[in-house]
Amino acid sequence: MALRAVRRLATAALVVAALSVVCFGLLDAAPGDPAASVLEARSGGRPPSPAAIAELRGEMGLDDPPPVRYWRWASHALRGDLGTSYMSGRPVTETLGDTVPWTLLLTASAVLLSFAAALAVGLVAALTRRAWLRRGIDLLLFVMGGMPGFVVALLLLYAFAAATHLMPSGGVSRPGEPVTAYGLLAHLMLPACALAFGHHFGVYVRLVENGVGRLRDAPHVQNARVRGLPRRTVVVRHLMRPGLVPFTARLGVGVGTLVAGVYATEVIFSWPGMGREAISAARAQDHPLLIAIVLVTGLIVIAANLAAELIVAALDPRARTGRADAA
Amino acid sequence: MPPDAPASAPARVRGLLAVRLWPRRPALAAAVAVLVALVLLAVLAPLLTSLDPVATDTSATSLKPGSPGHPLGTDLLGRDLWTRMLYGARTSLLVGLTAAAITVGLGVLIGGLAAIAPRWLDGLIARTADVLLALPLLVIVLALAAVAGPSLGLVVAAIALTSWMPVALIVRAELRGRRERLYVRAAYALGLSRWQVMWRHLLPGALPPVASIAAFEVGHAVLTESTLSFLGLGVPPNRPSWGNLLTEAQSHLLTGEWYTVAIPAAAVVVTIVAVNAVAGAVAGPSGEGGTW
Amino acid sequence: MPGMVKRPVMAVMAVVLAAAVASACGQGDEPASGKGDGSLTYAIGDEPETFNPGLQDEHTDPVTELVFRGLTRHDRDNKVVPALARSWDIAPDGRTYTFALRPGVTWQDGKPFTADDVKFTIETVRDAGADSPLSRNFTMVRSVEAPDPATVRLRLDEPFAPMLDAVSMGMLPKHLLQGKKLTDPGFGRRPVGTGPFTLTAYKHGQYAELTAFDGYYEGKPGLKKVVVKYVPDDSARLIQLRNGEVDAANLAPQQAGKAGGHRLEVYPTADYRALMFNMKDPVFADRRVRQAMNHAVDRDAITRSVVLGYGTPAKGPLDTGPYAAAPGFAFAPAKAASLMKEAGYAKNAHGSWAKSGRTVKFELTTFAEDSLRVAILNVSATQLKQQGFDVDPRPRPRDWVRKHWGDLQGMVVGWGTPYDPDSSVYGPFASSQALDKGGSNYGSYSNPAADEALEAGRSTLDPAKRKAAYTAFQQALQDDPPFVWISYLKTINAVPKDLTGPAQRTLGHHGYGFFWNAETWRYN
Amino acid sequence: MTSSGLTITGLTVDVPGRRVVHGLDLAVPAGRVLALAGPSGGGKTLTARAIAGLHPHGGTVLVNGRPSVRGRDVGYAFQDALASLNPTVTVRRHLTETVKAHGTGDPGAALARFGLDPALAAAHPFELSGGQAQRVALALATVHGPPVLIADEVTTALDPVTQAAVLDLVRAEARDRAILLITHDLAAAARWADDIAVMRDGRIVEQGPADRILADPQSDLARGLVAAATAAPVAAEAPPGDGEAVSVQGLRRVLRSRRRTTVALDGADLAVRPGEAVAIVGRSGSGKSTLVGALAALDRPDAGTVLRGGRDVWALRDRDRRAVRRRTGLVFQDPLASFDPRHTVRQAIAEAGPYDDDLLRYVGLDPAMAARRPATLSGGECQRVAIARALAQKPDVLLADEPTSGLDVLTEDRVLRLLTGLRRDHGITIALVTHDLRVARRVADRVVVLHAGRIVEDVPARALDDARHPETRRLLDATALTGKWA
Repeated sequence: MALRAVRRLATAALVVAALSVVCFGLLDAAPGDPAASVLEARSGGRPPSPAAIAELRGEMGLDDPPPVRYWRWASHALRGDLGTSYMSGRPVTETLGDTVPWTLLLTASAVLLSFAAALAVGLVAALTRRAWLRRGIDLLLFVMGGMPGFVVALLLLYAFAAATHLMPSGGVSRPGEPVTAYGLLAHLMLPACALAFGHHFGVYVRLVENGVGRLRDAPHVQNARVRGLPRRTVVVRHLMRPGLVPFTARLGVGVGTLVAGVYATEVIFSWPGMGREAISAARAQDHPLLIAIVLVTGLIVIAANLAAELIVAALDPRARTGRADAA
Repeated sequence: MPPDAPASAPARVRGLLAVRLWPRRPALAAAVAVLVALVLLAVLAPLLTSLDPVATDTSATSLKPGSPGHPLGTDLLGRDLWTRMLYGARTSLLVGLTAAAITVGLGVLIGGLAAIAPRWLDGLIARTADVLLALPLLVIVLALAAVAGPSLGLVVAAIALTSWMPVALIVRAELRGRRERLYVRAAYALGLSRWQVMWRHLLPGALPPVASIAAFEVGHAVLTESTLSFLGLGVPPNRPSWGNLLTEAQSHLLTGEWYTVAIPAAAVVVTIVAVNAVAGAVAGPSGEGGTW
Repeated sequence: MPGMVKRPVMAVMAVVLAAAVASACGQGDEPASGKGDGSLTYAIGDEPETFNPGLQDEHTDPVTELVFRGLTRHDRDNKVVPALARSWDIAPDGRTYTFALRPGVTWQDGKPFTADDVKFTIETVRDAGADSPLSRNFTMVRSVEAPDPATVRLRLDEPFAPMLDAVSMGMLPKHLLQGKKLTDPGFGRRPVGTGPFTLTAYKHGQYAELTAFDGYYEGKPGLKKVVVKYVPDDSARLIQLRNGEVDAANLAPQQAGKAGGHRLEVYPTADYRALMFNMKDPVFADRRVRQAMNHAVDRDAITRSVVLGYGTPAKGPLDTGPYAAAPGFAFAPAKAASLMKEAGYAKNAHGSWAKSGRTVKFELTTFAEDSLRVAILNVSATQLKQQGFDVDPRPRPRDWVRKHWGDLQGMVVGWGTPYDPDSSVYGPFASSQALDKGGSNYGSYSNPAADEALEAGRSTLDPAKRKAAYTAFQQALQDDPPFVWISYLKTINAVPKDLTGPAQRTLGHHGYGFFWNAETWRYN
Repeated sequence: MTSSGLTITGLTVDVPGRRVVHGLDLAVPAGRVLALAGPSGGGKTLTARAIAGLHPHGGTVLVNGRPSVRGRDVGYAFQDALASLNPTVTVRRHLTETVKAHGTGDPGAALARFGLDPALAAAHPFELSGGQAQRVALALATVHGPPVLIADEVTTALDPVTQAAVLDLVRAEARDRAILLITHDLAAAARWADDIAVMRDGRIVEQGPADRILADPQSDLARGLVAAATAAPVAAEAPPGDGEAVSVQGLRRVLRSRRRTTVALDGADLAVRPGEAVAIVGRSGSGKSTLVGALAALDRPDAGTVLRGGRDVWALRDRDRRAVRRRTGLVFQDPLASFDPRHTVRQAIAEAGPYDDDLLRYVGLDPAMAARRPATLSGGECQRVAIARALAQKPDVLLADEPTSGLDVLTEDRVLRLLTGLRRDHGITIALVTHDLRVARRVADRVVVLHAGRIVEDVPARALDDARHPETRRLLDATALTGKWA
């Protein structure tokens, strides 16, 4: 077990390293000159002179060959220095410190909301004998499955903020006022829902529904019933525990999907997270910031995958021994 | 095999493609009809409207749906929404279908390779796909799009590059799963060659799930196109696509022109729902409902 | 079996519901605005990368405008009036400026404001080169002298008429920036100036909170707090305004009627939109073609439709200022046709003007992110097509455009300034500022008559001579139009009904300048 | 009617659309074992499930004179023991939760009663062998001391030695409770039950003491079952030819999975003459199926040679080896799984050789079935299609891997008769793998016993009773009809 954990962590580290190389390479291969972008942005869009570009390139160290630059970046990164943003000139770590917690908060809330709701709806769908209820859920999931995240976001925005003034439409608090738990919950509600109930929601419901539904008449569940166990035990231990393994195994990927959806959501709800930062960084060719954000996202997803693996291992001993069929 | 196999036969039969379609047939028929209609509308767009999708008309701005000559109304600049929706369908469906085709082709190729590759290569491919699946490649695509400028080809490539993984993993799992099946062993025992077994037993068996995921991928591609366009990094801005229409109209949500948002949004949702319905029917009951 | 599931499911549902209800209630009873505490929350779309006035152009964003003051400033007619400089004296040859500084001015951190700060500011910006867009205003400054803490003297190599405008740039605190680069990000985010409001909190991507500066040299402002909230999305701004999340907001034209119980402050701006042509492209070589296109565009229709009347048809680049003299072009298809025929064109089978088989074919582009420019692009392209010009409307991403200035054929551009005309006409129209010379004359427009007038306008301080020069300049552009002029924009801001103080003035780019007299604003 | 034990009157069971069990009356007094025997699809399992309370039913089910309470009164051991255990929970958890639910019982003692090490309680179900799983399932069904135990085909998947051991333990449980043994194997019923009820189409056809039914069956069904269980060996009609149709020498094969390696074959030698029928007998895990794979030239051995017609098949070119495979018919234990689910019967057969209606007729099937898919056929029909497919190959060797283990006795009889007929009509060499010596006797001229990857016994079928090797003796004992539990 310990060995496995070490191996998983080593793999994760390797993945992060590989990811950084890929990002670096891709951005490097992209046409366009960050130095020119920076100068243009500083001069209000005026094309900069070649001399100024050359000077800035030298300053930014862009003229070294890519491996040298990568090594420089990586060795700094290992010491916790992710460089400075081309655009704002701030240390990337500072920007991350400002934005990542918000993204984590939003993503975590959406993950909880999405998975809790998927669990609830999936269980109802799997266990109910009422055809209308199941059909209703089917229909709901079908329609939801066709909704791009930003359409959901706009709908929520319209329904709860614009039309009814029930909830705040954006940001994390009223500007200038301290962030309170209460106010934060209010501001979190819409973006978290928008993120949680996108087109992928149905997949999780289906995972629960199929995982549990498949086991509803499984021999071991019948055995549990025929032994006269309390309903609670039958459902929780014998139906849900093994039935939720496929769902749990996908949590990691699910978190990844949600994180990918965070960009549009943050833009629509003015959420001060790294997604918005990423889009502006991408547009401005702010490579240090962009790479850092991609890596942080990768870390989140890898952490989520590890967590999911741990949960699966806790739920299903087969996973602990590395049997592939557990997933 | 249970001793009372005949009794359980009906349940098994449902797993088979043809029979499985029965229970949902009305919904499926409706979905197929919707898709066929959409494709027809897109293909026949020039016959169905005489207007130019980008031509403005300052004398006919902000007309409500149902106005004479403008069945779906016009936007703030007097562009005919019906025309724009038709041409938008062309772009969106073109992107959706091409991207899905490339995605599926790539996925089948890589997944197939993984399935027959030696263990280390297979492991490498599977791990890579797992990792890529989890990572926000979209960001990198955004960066590339920002620099290279939007183009249809880039959108298609971006979608394909970021969505082949589930296809590959499913194909790989299907092929590997099937390779272990007894009937494959039986086929080898009949003296069939690898190629024959692959062609007659492995691939056809993997077809329904692949067909299903291919359908899902079409929906996914339409969806990604609209999201990319929404972020301003998708289809070239002035080219009508549903995503672009949504993006442009987005700011009218609260002003009088709500229908300029509602109509393309509805088109996207209806298309994906129909595609998913078809995909779900093709996948059969064991299909988990595809991608993300 | 159905009963079996209820408990866990109900528990989850209960939690979700409780959270929803809690948050809904939490919002419902919040006050609709911060009027009670004398604060104003204002939503705007653009957020600058820095609040350092030395790194911005003359159109400063609200925060920079509120935090900083220059030696001079502009009044409601955009005339230069004293600010940190109490008075000034210009030598007759126009090469020496002596400013007498207002006594007793302090920085927002309590340090006294002195002539050293002015010297530091001007020298730093002058020497910043490409880092600062405003350095061009000071390249002719040979030396800055501070004979005593209350006096500053500028010595110029040559006369520079807009100098009094140029020194309206916010002054920088030497004690905070000395030894650092002008681009220092710390200062850019935590600026300290001499203006009426102090930046007390800034969350990038969220808001900037400004608190009244007690030590402001004109006395304490009427508002206790101004919060500038950055909401890039048009709809979101409107929603937040109607939702009571902000008290005031910058609105798009079509939202003007939806602002609920707010008062609209609609101000003209000096910001115009026009179609620029790349003169290196032979299609545009004949001035009659460009004149014809100017006659082919129906500016009234564009103003009516694209900005819903919140705009003024444009005649030339200086319509909103005291030098306005452009005759302008009327929408006259017949006139356009005759000009084209005169230029040797004839309608071909597709109804397009063509000469020796070549139509007036060009791509018209603009920043795809800018929906207003895209709308102008599409409407004017349609109008031009209707008059026989073979236009291909094709918006492109900002970054793409930035890398392809020289390859563009036609582009929807925006220029204009409410202040000294030189800054917004010299760059775009002087042949010395052509793109390949590193200037902002992106169309490489070259017109000796215009060049002559521009040079005359910037090198004399005599108002009458300047008026004559710019009149000649506008006539030169009329004869040989570099642009198809479209429209000046108006800016719409919704403010609380009981807020007094906002006063109409011709604003700059992006409608910046709305807060020009914010120190006098207060609630009734 | 006694008030102790299980008393069933007028039991009816419906599945959607039809009635499957029509008014069943049964009584199992405490201390006795009643075997409910009969062919597949007769309603045995549904009856058992209804009694246990897993399926709604009509009529009354009384335990010790009172209506039965689900869980408390009837212990139920499932056919597939492994599947009936929650894979995510330890054995101990299973036992203790039952004890907790009923407030009585001792997990350790329950395991011990079924001959299991109490340390096994810490194991998860998937770590158990088939026999262990079945014992755990039985311990679980009886840990809280229910007055009634239903054992539903508990030994179908087990080899005869394990089967005998498990049924002995079940029998031992009858000391203080009533036991209902569901089985399709009349031989097993006769050996381990006191009474037998023969059931078909939801009705009891015949009921009585086991000895009586075995000795003097009254109904056609009972007669058929008895005949099948006691069928005499079929003498070889054509004497085997000379030479070797197929042979293996020093065969060694190691199976590697991610977690462990198993030596499945460890120097096995076997030669089969043309026209001969050899039965390869052994317990689970003895390497039988691996040997079939080697004989079929499908799996390359780690050491040793596989000869067909004197040629080493693994020295052949790929194409020639495929030709060898084409001349080798292969019939699997799970016939359904051996067909591509998308293919019809006709397509499946056509893949082996030209399709001919006569093939289906020969195996006793209606040619109309050619258009159906295997999934719609019964187990016996499926196995006959498999034989038809093998026949279509025009093989000179037919390998059959436990072809009857999933079938009820009557179906098994039909398939075995078909196999012997095949040899008679076509002179095909047969190698039959089975764990059931009775099957071996019926088909084979010669029986080889495989144990731990080696051939430990090689005797003519008629001399089987005199075999001396302990493994052979164990197999013989396990399948003995008589020799009641003691």
